[in-house]
This record gives sequence, structure tokens and C-alpha cells, in this order.
Amino acid sequence: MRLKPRGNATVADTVLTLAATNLLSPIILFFALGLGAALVRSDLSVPEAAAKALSIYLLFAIGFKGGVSVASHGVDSTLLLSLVAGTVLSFAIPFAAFGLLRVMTQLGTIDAAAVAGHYGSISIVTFVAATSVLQSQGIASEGYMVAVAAAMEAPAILSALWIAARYSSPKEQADQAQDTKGLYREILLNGSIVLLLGSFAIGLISGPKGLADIESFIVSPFKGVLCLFLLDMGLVAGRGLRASAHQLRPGLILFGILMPVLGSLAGLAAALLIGLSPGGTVLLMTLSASASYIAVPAAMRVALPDANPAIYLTMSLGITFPFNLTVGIPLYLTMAQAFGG
Amino acid sequence: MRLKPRGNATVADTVLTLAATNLLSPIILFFALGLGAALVRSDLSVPEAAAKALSIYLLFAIGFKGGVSVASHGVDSTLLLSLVAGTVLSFAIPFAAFGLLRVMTQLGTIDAAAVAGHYGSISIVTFVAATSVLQSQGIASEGYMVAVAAAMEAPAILSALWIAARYSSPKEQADQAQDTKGLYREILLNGSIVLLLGSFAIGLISGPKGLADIESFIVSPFKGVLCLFLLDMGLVAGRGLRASAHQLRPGLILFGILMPVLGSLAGLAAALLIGLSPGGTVLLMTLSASASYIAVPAAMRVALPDANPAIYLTMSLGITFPFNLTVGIPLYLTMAQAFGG
Amino acid sequence: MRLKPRGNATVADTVLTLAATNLLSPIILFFALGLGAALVRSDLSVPEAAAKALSIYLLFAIGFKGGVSVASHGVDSTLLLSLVAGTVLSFAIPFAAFGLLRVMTQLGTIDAAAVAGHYGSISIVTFVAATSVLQSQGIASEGYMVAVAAAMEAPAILSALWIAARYSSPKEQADQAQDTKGLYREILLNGSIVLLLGSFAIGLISGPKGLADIESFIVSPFKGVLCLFLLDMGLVAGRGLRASAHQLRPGLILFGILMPVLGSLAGLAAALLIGLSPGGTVLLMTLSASASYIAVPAAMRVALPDANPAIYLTMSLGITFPFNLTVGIPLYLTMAQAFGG
Amino acid sequence: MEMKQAKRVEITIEAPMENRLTDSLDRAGVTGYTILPVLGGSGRSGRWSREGQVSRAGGMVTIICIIRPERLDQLLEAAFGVVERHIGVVCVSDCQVLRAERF
Amino acid sequence: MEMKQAKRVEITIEAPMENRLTDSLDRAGVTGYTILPVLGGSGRSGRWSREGQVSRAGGMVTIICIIRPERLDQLLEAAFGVVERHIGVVCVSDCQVLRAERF
Amino acid sequence: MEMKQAKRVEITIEAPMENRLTDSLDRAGVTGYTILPVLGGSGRSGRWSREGQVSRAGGMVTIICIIRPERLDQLLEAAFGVVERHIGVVCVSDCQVLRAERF
Ligand SMILES: Nc1ncnc2c1ncn2[C@@H]1O[C@H](COP(=O)(O)O)[C@@H](O)[C@H]1O
Ligand SMILES: Nc1ncnc2c1ncn2[C@@H]1O[C@H](COP(=O)(O)O)[C@@H](O)[C@H]1O
Ligand SMILES: Nc1ncnc2c1ncn2[C@@H]1O[C@H](COP(=O)(O)O)[C@@H](O)[C@H]1O
Ligand code: NA
Ligand code: NA
Ligand code: NA
Repeated sequence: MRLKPRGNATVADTVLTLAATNLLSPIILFFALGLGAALVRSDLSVPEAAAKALSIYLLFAIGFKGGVSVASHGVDSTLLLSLVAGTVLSFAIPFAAFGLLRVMTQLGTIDAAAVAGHYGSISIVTFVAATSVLQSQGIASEGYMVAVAAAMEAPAILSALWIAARYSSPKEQADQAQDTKGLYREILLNGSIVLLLGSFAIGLISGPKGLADIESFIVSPFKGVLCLFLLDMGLVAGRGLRASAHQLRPGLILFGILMPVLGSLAGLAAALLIGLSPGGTVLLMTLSASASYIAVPAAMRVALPDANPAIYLTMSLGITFPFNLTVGIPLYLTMAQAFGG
Repeated sequence: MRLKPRGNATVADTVLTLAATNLLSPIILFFALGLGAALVRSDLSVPEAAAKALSIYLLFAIGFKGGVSVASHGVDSTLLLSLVAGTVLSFAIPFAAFGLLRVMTQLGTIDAAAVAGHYGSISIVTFVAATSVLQSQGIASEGYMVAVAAAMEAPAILSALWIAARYSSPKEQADQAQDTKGLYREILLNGSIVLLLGSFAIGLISGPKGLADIESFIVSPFKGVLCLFLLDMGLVAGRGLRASAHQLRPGLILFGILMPVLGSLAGLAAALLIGLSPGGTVLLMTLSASASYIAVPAAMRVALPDANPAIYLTMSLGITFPFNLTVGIPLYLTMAQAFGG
Repeated sequence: MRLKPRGNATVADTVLTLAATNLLSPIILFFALGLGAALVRSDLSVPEAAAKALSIYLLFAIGFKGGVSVASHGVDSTLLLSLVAGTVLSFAIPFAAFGLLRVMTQLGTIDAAAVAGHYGSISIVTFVAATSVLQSQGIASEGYMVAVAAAMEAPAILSALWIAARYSSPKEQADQAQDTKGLYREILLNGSIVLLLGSFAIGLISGPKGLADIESFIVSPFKGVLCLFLLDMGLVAGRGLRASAHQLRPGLILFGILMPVLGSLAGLAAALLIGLSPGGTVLLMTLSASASYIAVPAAMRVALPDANPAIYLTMSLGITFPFNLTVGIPLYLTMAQAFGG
Repeated sequence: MEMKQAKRVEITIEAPMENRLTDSLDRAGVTGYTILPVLGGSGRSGRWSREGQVSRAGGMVTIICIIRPERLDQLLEAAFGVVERHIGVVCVSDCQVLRAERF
Repeated sequence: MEMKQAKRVEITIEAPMENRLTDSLDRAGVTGYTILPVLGGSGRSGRWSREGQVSRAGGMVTIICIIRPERLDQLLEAAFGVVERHIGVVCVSDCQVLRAERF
Repeated sequence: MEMKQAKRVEITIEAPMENRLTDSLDRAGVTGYTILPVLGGSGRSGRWSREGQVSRAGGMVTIICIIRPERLDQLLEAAFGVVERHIGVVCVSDCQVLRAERF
């Protein structure tokens, strides 16, 4: 944060330098390994139960550490504002995404609504990757951003459903209403939200003393576990790309790269408005830029079964996730610094 | 151990203070999180394979550490006595439990025998939780209590079968004899007993040098893994409670709370008789108070298929386990200190 | 390395002393525990997903550490030579093994070819066990031996298929050609090869800085994880032995002990020829001595379905693996030292 | 052995719909069923596999329901209400059961 | 394709009884069977799920046995001896098999 | 409910052959199938179990394929080409399906 780049050229330089360092971090390289292995049809695979266990570990660790951080640094006056900002962003981004999709691509309304929902929601692994870049740069951030992440998971789903309903025939609307029964409950009580918020609350209650107890489980091995998890995500993304590459028209690919940048700008604006720290700003930008690959796809299968999962999963996991991981996060970091975050 | 409370009021105070600290430990909070998540029907879940892996880790770690502790402190003259005491307690407690169940509840004999068997046997996680409370209080205990735990797993099953047979018709007895064929072998060679005792033996052979080798696997991350495991146990207990709450008459609930306290008293008496250390006393009390949720249920399904699993699993995992975890262990600790343990 | 035994008696002594220490290491003891548990038909078991996760962890850790080691010590001029030597050994050993099998046992050609293929390939866990013995003796070795291990996995399969084809009728050859379609691709892109080499490459790129990031995941807990994995291997080997012991004629058992020693001599000769360090020599000997239990069995099921898996799996996992683990590695170490390695 | 005629219904459905289907079966009075995990598959929407999946979205389960012939229609109606707009397969075959009083 | 008539027996039984059942089948000369994992289910004793389970007690498995029609009774008797007092379902259907000499 | 006659083919085959079988089915125009995991089993080559296995070699999978009766032969030929020299079981039964247009 010491050096604030002044002009665009410098910004580009910084992004590139950061991205270059970033690209060589084990986390990214393991994602690339998984991606490559899947694309060449290696039979390398992580058992489903192991992948789920890794994901439980990450949510547990990130939630807990967030809670402890809030417990140690006290609750900022911006906590509530951040939660509101996150919720609003999650509600709003799908509308922008939908508009953009209608302009840039030839997706039908249902598919476009489903994709849009993914971009309003968040990817917790992208969040974690941003956290670890911040850490390596020695930039602090608000611990409660974890809670903001949780708050941003669900609202986008409502927007997506609302958009889909607006463009549907009455018969389709009735069908959707039928499918949606009980869905809101399911979304709010989604395992990943419950685990993230629950661990956050427990971290908040236990504080640094609690952290000391389980530090060598959730802090020191964290990065290594993250590498394994990204290996798995690379495998899954690669399998998806191999199976659905033919459905990815240039417009869609472009959208998958443009949308996160736009999302990050919305996040930046919100962060500046509510006065987040530079680190917090990067995280809110990253959350806004990231696209869901757990909660939203499952909700879409239930509520919009006619939307093609190959499209939204591939865009989210195969395009936007790697973009954020490699170029996006360094870019958001540089932007946050440039815009005085 | 420095302050020995003199009167009942003080005992109650100590229990409460201890319980209050205990209640806010991450271990308990994660159990509560799992319980709550299951009760509100969140889809949070731990894959079966991951839960089994966690359980293998815990048995491996606790067994090994027990063995190393015996290797470093030498074999106490009370080792054999403790093993005998544990075995006798495990044999005897089901009879008391059965009598109490017949008085307090309206369970039929088969159900009552099955439930009684669970209370004679032990829960290794409750044991681990007690160990970690002792640790946080800086109270030492005998390393071989792990072996006592293993010794207490199986005898109660025999008592339960014996009770059930006594109250059965000759036809039922013949059926049970048929089902029981090969059961004793299975019980003794039960995976959790073999792993616990095996790891104990390996720890004993490897000693502190062996521990140094694998310390950063089985010591430092232990508490964190325990948190995850308790999250899972909370989920399983919550699902059980939700499904079978209607079968839990007040008498049964009361039994689920009273029985562990009675069991702990039996454990206390035995510990005083054989002269265990204060820490060892608390552990023997906890073992006596705890109820099985792995080995005994499986044996009961084989040998007493007419006993209702919803009852014994819910009592063991839904009532007695959380009771021990929250109030029980602090109570046993205070009692051990009060009675000069 | 300080004392170089001069005569045979001394060699035997050293082997025995080393083997005795080795036999009491937790790694071996846990293998023995698993073996024993399976032989007495305990229901102790590791879920398949957990076993696969452990195996992924080991490949990830060993590959990465190998890469980092090369990154820090620079590429030795012998790297390429070692890769060539490994490849040649893997190609050549099956021919020796096949000849020996035809002399010592009554296996048919197909079975003998399949078994021979296993002995040309390698067992990564045996390699890891050798590494950890070297470590405990303070003997350094070349980091790129991991890459040599990867290079030795596949060639032996080709030799086995070639041998099998030579002894087959034209009809059988046509069948085999049919089954072998696409097999070479599968073998080269085998998950364990890809993960090992990929992690090696990532370790090479990330260097010591990358290692520092994930050290507390892949270095400190490594031995503990290895213990659990060996427990599982013991269980699997024990189950295999129980099921197929009757097929293990004395000739086969003898082969399972003699062949690794012969293989290690070939490895020793190659190591002396290309001038590996003492540690590297032991590792190349161990690789040559070890028999595959992952990649080759799967390839044999596809390409030589008439070969009896009970034979090759039991020989590899039930005889040669424990032999190498207990007596083999100390023997190879002593031989390497005796022959001036 | 005394056996009775029954119907075996096998429904393969997306994992996120599992609870909706079983709830609907429960409401239709069908309380006996067994749920099998599915590793992967292929259909008009392409090949898929559960390997490495974290989300429930990309998986399916198979629900097997053995039922008296006369109750089949009720079951199928309940099932169809759920699977109608979703991908999945419903397949019915004849079978015979021991202990028919249980169905 | 030359196919032969056979019987497909599907037995869903509690996991702790698995070995007893397969031993009993072995004794009755039935050595061919395949064991499928079960995720969960529902029956007269309520709903259950394997998620997060550590004990074998709360789970079931499905054993599938393809057998020549004339050997069915023998199999059913062996199976019935084991499942008789336990929860579980036995369901038999007609099928046709390739490579009939294997059964 | 409108139902249509179909065939249910159940193929239990070694895991390393899974891709070969599904590729061969694909080539034969059979694109609908579901793959179930198998825990263990027994046959002429003895008992086996997946517990603790790391290699794919020692495991099997069950592939279920529901297909129109007139396409059965084509499927069986494709399947037989793969399973011919390998261990495994192919079993066909009659069934009825909802939404027949999907098959
Ligand atoms: N003919 C079939 N036989 C067996 N399973 C099928 C069949 N068609 C579809 N499935 C299963 O249902 C899923 C969805 O099918 P679809 O809607 O055609 O994409 C597939 O991935 C398979 O798991
Ligand atoms: N009608 C049925 N169809 C399929 N599976 C059943 C049926 N009834 C029971 N089951 C299975 O058998 C288990 C025990 O059934 P029950 O003895 O009725 O509790 C259930 O949990 C299901 O997994
Ligand atoms: N009669 C059968 N019924 C069901 N599954 C079978 C049968 N025979 C063989 N299998 C399965 O196919 C595998 C290989 O059989 P085999 O070739 O006889 O060793 C067995 O391990 C079982 O999983
Ligand atoms: Na977003
Ligand atoms: Na007890
Ligand atoms: Na070798």
C-alpha cells in the first residue's frame, strides 16, 4: 500500500507484476495441474467424499478465523453497512448481468437468468485466494468480510428467479412457483452458509484463546489444503470445459471475463461509499466479481430445471473462476490501491 | 486440584463455573452448531467416508498417545486393577440401568436390555472430551486409561444379551442364540477396539521417540479435528432427535440424564477403591457415565433386532452424549475433587 | 555412512540392526496392525474415499518436496542419466522376472507375464518408506529421484504385454491388441503419474518459498499420514492374503522375496554406473526392488484379463511389499554402503 | 417360499430433488423406499460424474420403491409431479416379494 | 445374442448383517453376488441416512444375486434364515443373462 | 400414467473397463445410462471389497441402461464386445417407462 501508482501505465505494470507472482503460486499451479489433467483425460480424480471434506474444512477454517478476527479487533461501525452493501450487491448484480447477457450473447431468458444468478452470488474459494494474496502482501482486512460473503450467497438467487418469472408464460410461472416451494428455506439453510456463519459465530465467541486451541489445524495447514482443493476444482472445471466447450460461444467467454470486472467495480464503489479498509475493499470487489459454483447451481436445478447446467457451471467454474484467480484478483488489488481504497 | 470445595454449594458453584467455561469451548459449540443445523433441517452434512476417517484419526491418535504416556511414565501397579475395574463396571452397569429403566420408563424388556447395554459400554469421544478438559485444567491422568476404555467397550453387550435372554420365551431365546452366533468374535474384533488397542500398543513400543515422529499429525491438530468430528456428531444426533423426538417420553429423558450420573458414581467408587489419580478418577467416571454409539448399536442390530434402534441411538447420542459433554464432565471433575479423588 | 562394514558378517550385522530398528518404527507397526486385523477378520476398515485421499496426499507431498529439493540443489548432471537408467530398469526387470518365474514357479505364461510387469514397475510407498529411513539415518539423496520413480511406473507394463503377446496364439494376440487400444494413453496419463510429476514440477517452480507456504501441511504431518496409509495397506494386504493364501505356492513366495533382492542389485549396478549419491543409490535400488500395486494391476485387468489378479496382487502387496518394508530397505541400505555407494 | 406379486419402481433423479421426491412419496402414503448413490451417467444432457464434486447440483440418486401393484398408480402420480419438469428416469418392473405383509 | 432365463434377487439388509447373509449364501452354494451401497431409505422404522454415520448399525446394503431359476428356492431359504427376524426387503424378478454358463 | 415397454440392462463390470464400455455404448448410439458404485461382491474369482482400495483394479461398477426393446440387440453386441473376455455380468429384464420419448 505504500506505493500508489499514479497513471494507467503504472497500474497495468502493477497488475502484471502481481499477476506474474500470483501465477506462480502453488495454489494457481495446482489448479492448472487439475485443469490440464482433466483436459488430457487423465484418470486423476479426487473422490467426492474427499472433495466435500476439503470444502467443509475450508468453510470451517475461514469462518472461524473471521470470527476470531472480529473478536480481537472489535466490531467496526462499518460491519452493518458492509452486510447491507453485500446484500444489495448480490441482489443487484444479476440484473446487470442479465442485461449484459442479453446484449452480448444469444442465451434464452431462462438460461440468461440462471447465469446471471451465479454472478450475483459468490465463490468462497475465490474469496480465500484473495485473502491469501492480501496476506502475502501484508495488507490487513476486516475479519467480518466472511460474514459479508455469507450474506451475499443467497440474494442473487431471488433476483434470478424474479427475472426468470418476469419473462415466463403464466404456465411456466405456475410451474416455477411449484418448484420454488420450500426453496427459500433450503437456500438460507444451505450447508455452506450455515457452516460459514456458524464457524464465524463460534470464532467470535471463542476468540483468540479458541483460535490458539485449533490453530495448528486451521491456520498452518490451510494453504496446503487449499492447493489440494484447487487441484480438485481444476479437475472439475477441466471436465466441464471438455464436455461443454462447444457451447461456449465467444460472447459467453467474453461475458465470463467482462462481468467479474464490472462486478468488481460495483464492489469498489460500494466499498468506497461505506469506507472499507484497502484489504476489505479488495475482498468486497472479489466477492462481487466471483461467481457461485455450489449453492446457486443446486438452487437452479430445483427452480429453473430448464436452464442448461452445462452453460452456467462451465462459465462459473471454467471461465470466471480461473480468470479471477489469475488476473482478476491482482487487478482488483491494483484498482483498489489506485482508487485510494 | 488445589482448592477442594468443602460444601455442596461450593460444589455446585464449581460445576457451574466449569460448565460455563466448557460450554463456550469450540468443541461444544461445534456440536451445538451441528445439532442446530440438523434440527432446522439444513442440508449441511459430512460424507460418511469423511466421518469414518475422522473417527479413525481420533482412535489412532488417542490410542497412540495413551501408549506413549504409559511408555514414558512406566506401568503403574494400578494398571491391572483399572482394567479389572473397567471390565466389572461395564458388566455391572447394564443391570443397574435395566432396573432403573423398568422403574422409570415403560420400555419393554428387549428395548430396556438394549438401552442398558449402551450405558455399560463407553463413548470414546466423551472420553476424549474429558481428557481435553483435564488438560486445560492442567490435571494429569494415567495414560493407560485408553486401554481401560477399550476394555469397557464389549462386556456390557454380554450383559445386555444375558438380560434379554432371561426375559425371553424359549422360542425367542433360540432365535437370539442363532443371531448371536459369531457375535462375540465380532465384538472383540470390532474395528474401534482393534484400532484403539493396536495404536496403544504401537505407542507403547515406539515411546516418546515415536511420538516425536508423528506429533504434528496426532497432537497439534487434534483439537481441530475433534471440532469437526463433533460437528458431525451434532448433525447425526440432531437428525436422530428430529426423527425420534416423539418416542422420547419424559421418563426416558430423565433416565438419559440420571443414568450417567449414577454411572459416574460407580466409576468414582471404583476409582477410589483402586487408588487412581484425580485425573484417572475423572476419566473412569466419564467412561462409566458415557453410553456407546458405535459398537453396541451394531451388536444390538445383530443380536436383538426387535429392539428399536430409534430409542437407544437417540438416548445415547441425543441425550446422554450432550449431557456428558456439557454438564456431566464438569460435574464429574468437581465430584472427583470433592471426594478427594 | 561413517562406518563402512568390510566383511559379510558385518554386513549381516548392520542389516539386522537396521532392520530391528526399522521393525519397531510406527510405520511398520501400523502396517503389521492392519495385516493382523485383516487376518483375524476384524471389521476394521478404511473407507475407499479416505484411502484414495491419503494416497493423493502422499503423491502430492512427495512430488512437491522432490521438486523443491531439485530447485534448491540445482539439477545434477546425473538427472537425465537417472531417468534413462530408471526407464531401462523398468523395461528390463520384467524379462528377468519372467524368466525366473518360469524356472521357479508353475505359473502359465499370461500369469507370469502379468506378475513380471509388477516387479518392473514401482511402489511409491516403498519409495517413501526408504526416504524416511534415509532421513532418520541422516543420509541425503537426490530430489529428482521422485521423477525417476514416475518414469519407472509405466515401461514395465509394455514389457509385460510384449512378453504375453510373444507367448500367445494369434487369436489371443488379436484379442489383446483389441484390449490394449487406448491403453498406452491411459497408462501415461495415469492419475498417480500425473499427480506425482505435476507436483514435482510445481515444487520445482515454487521452490523453497513455495515449500515454506505449505510446509506445515506436507512436511510435518507426513509421517503420521504415512502411518494411517500403511495401516490401510496392511488391511488390504491382509484381506488379499486371507483370500488367496492357498494360491501362494512356496515357489511364488520365494520369488516374491528373491526378485526384489535381484531387482535391487540391478538398481545398485545402474546407480554405481551413473554415479548416484549413496542416498540416491538406495532409492534406485528400492525402486527396482519394489512392485507396483496401483497402476500395473489396473492395466493388467484391461490388457491381460485372463491373468489372475489374486496372484499378482497378493505377491506384490502381500509378500514383496512387507519384505521390502521390513528387511529389504535396511538390506539395500547396507549393500549400498558396502559397495561404496 | 411364499411370494407375492409386487412392482419395483426405480426412479433416477437429480440429487437436489431427492427430498422433494421422498416428501411427495410420503404424502402419497409410500413410506418404503431405498436410496442408492449414483456415480455418474449419461443422457441427453451429456455425460456427468460425481468425482470431485462439491455441489449437490451435478449428481443424481436412484430411489427404489417396492410396492403392491394396486398402489402403483398413486406412486407414479406422486413421482411424476416431481420429476415432470426435471431430468430423470422412471422405470417400473414386475417382481415378487417375500414377507408381503410389509408392503 | 444367446440369452438364458434367470432370476434376479435383490436383498436390502442392515449392514451389520451383511457378512451373515453372504456366509449363508456361500453355504447354500450361491457364490455369485454383487453388493451395492445404500445412501438412505425409509420404511416402517422411519427414515434414515448414512450421512455422517460412523457406526455400521444405521446403514443398509443391497445384495444382488443373479441365479438360475431352479436354484432360486435354495437361495431364498438361505436368505430368509438370515433376514427373517431383521428389517429388510427381498425382491425377485425375472431376467435374462448373457454367458449363462457362468451362473 | 401412460407407460411404455422397455428393456433394463444391468452390466456389472470391472472399474478399469468402465470407460471402454461407455465409449462402446456411445458408439452404438446408446447415450442413456446410469453408473452405480459397487461395494464388493463374489464370483468365480472369489470375494472382493472396495474397502481401503487405492487402485481401480480391484473394483467394479454397475451400469444400468434403459432402452427400447428394438435397440436391445445393438446394445448387447456393443456390450458383449467389451465384456467378452472380462469378468462381469450382463442381465436384461423387462420394464415399463414413463416419458417414453426420452429413450
Ligand atoms: N436410458 C437411460 N438409462 C439409464 N439411465 C438414464 C437413461 N437416460 C438418462 N439416464 C440417467 O438420467 C440422467 C439424466 O438424463 P437426461 O435427462 O437424458 O440428460 C443421465 O445422466 C443418466 O444418469
Ligand atoms: N417398500 C420398500 N421399497 C424399497 N425399500 C424398502 C421398502 N421398505 C423398506 N425398504 C428398505 O428397508 C429398510 C427397512 O425397512 P423397514 O423394516 O420397513 O423399516 C428401509 O429403510 C428401506 O431402506
Ligand atoms: N451371479 C451373480 N450375481 C450377481 N453378481 C455377480 C454374479 N456373478 C458374478 N457377479 C459379480 O461379478 C464379479 C465377477 O464375477 P466372476 O467373474 O464370477 O468372478 C463378482 O465379484 C460379482 O461382483
Ligand atoms: Na459475485
Ligand atoms: Na458407560
Ligand atoms: Na521394481
